[in-house]
Amino acid sequence: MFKIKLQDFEGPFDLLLYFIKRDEIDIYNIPIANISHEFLEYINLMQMLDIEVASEFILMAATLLQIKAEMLLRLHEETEEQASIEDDPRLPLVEQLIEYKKFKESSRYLAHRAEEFQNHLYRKVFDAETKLNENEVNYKNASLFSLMNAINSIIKRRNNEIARYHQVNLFPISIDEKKKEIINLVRRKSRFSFLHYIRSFTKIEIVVSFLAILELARQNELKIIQQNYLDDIIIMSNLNLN
Amino acid sequence: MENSFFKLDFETQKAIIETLIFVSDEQLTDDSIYNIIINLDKETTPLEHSNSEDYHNFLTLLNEIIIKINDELDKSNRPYQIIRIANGWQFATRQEYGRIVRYYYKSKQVRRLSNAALEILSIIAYRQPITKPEIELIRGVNSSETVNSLLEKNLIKISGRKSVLGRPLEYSTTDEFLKLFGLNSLDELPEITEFEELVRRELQQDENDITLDVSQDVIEQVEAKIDGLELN
Amino acid sequence: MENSFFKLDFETQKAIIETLIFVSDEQLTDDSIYNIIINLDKETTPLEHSNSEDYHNFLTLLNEIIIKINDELDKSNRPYQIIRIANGWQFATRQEYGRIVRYYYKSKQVRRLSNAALEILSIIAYRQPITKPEIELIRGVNSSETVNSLLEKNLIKISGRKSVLGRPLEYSTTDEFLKLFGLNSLDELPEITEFEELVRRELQQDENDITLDVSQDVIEQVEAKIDGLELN
Repeated sequence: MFKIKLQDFEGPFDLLLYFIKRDEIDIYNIPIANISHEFLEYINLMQMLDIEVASEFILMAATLLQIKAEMLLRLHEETEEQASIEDDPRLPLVEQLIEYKKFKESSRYLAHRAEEFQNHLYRKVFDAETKLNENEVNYKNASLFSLMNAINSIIKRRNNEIARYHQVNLFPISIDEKKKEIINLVRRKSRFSFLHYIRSFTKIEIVVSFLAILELARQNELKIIQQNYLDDIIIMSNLNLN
Repeated sequence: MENSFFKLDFETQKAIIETLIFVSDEQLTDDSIYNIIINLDKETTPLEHSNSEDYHNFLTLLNEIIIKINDELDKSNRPYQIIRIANGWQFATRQEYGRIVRYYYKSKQVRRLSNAALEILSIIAYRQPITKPEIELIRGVNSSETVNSLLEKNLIKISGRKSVLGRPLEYSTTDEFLKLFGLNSLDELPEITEFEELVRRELQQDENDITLDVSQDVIEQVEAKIDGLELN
Repeated sequence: MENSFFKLDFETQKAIIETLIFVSDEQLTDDSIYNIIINLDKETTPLEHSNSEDYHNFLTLLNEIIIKINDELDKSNRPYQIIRIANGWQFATRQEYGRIVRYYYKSKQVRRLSNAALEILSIIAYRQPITKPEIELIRGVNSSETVNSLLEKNLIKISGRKSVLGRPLEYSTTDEFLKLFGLNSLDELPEITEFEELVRRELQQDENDITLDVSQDVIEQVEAKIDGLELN
């Protein structure tokens, strides 16, 4: 089987937050029917593309359906009454989403800090060794673990180089490379048509491009617009959102 | 002040401090600098000094010295200076030269953390010590691989075990973490409630009007969907 | 001199060189500095440069820059300078502060082996006796400086010559190495099959063909899958 596992393709909370943000939904008033419908469609799409669907997504789908069922029951029971917030079956999920989003925001802050601070480089090698008797020296990182780590990093580095070589033969381009290409394209053109973009691509390249765009959209790197089901997809710059 | 360090002239004191910080490949805390300096004369390691008058005077002097060093480094256009990081002092390049050099070292890419890694780091930063199941509860997704890779990168560490069933490992952030994000201590992180407000503002359109959104034809659709689902 | 480094003003050139030496985790040779700077503009690694006019001019400039840096460090009374060691450049303390440094190292035992040193040690540990070209084949990078510094540190030794063309020196680990890593004998090193695989791949020069690990029928499966996709 040909299974794709998307790296850092985050969990179901991300997907829900994406829907909420895209449709400018009030988080305390999620249209659960629409959202769960879309969520299921998304899982179908993942299955269609043979992306490994993590069990968390299935669990979330079940949760959404359960909430929906509870809301249906409530609808029958209290048709006339105004629903109170406290026993809204959506509330626990909403709280989880907010809790998660909070850390997502703080992680963006961290990323920003790292970005700002990355140009402070530390001093590495310093010659004091020649002035010392080597036999007195104890290197604090001289452990089997650090030897193993060193070997590991050689293996990783070399495998990466070899992996790149392999890919040239089978896949002309990786998702990561595609992402870079698309980002550049969006920066240059600010919007472009998916169908136009893929017109001369091989099948595998189309799939890779599609996955790359999906991933970028989920990471808020760009915006995708589709007027109607099966229409062309327009890829747009996301700059105005930040 | 019995210690002879205090009897030295300022220039020599400065050179000693600068040497110590320059030689060290990690940040040096006030404590460790104090210990080294005290030990220069005595062979024993002093403990319980942190409240002593000597220690207090030393801190004042140390700050004075580092300000002076940085001032001199600045005036002589050195591309590095001493910064306060992870509760200690360390030489680091100035931003502008770091940028240039990173550009030159194309092969040595700065590690970029994945979104997942950043999320987990921020959860651990605010909630430490925290177990993996607790992290996964917040993220809603399995996080083992990323936690392991953060351990490997030395950005988090195992800091204990939680006294609940199964005694799961607890994780905390490291000094490496502080250094990566240019923090002197965890206190420098913004309050998590600030982000909460941000999120609420962003995701809440109208807090007063809460209605159920399920109409009759949706009900039918849903039921059809649930039927379909059971078939799978 | 097409390279843009040469078009920069002297102050900036100086700051770049000083920063490069400051952040490098090995002593920097003239060659490696040249390569880093040339790579800024060109994507390819220049080889066979040592006789070029550019390189010659670069060496003159580099020496001028380092003399200037040391002069400035001297004038502003910094306790360190750039020295020439093992055919490369690196920072070192002035002699008169050596006592402080020695004390610092003794008390803190903070010295670390560089990543390059650890990598080479691990390769030699597992594959001894091994020649430098073989080490470089496995690491994929030049390793001369670090091999020399490991020899100086007495962690490896020359154990013979390989009976191939050029009769290159062979290196092995020393008793110091075992002691440092807490091993009684080399047999105590953990087995690493993945490493064996890598070494086999790199050192068997006859096997020039790298076979694809994706077979024809997998490719067909993928294509069938994609055909199916278009139907939907």
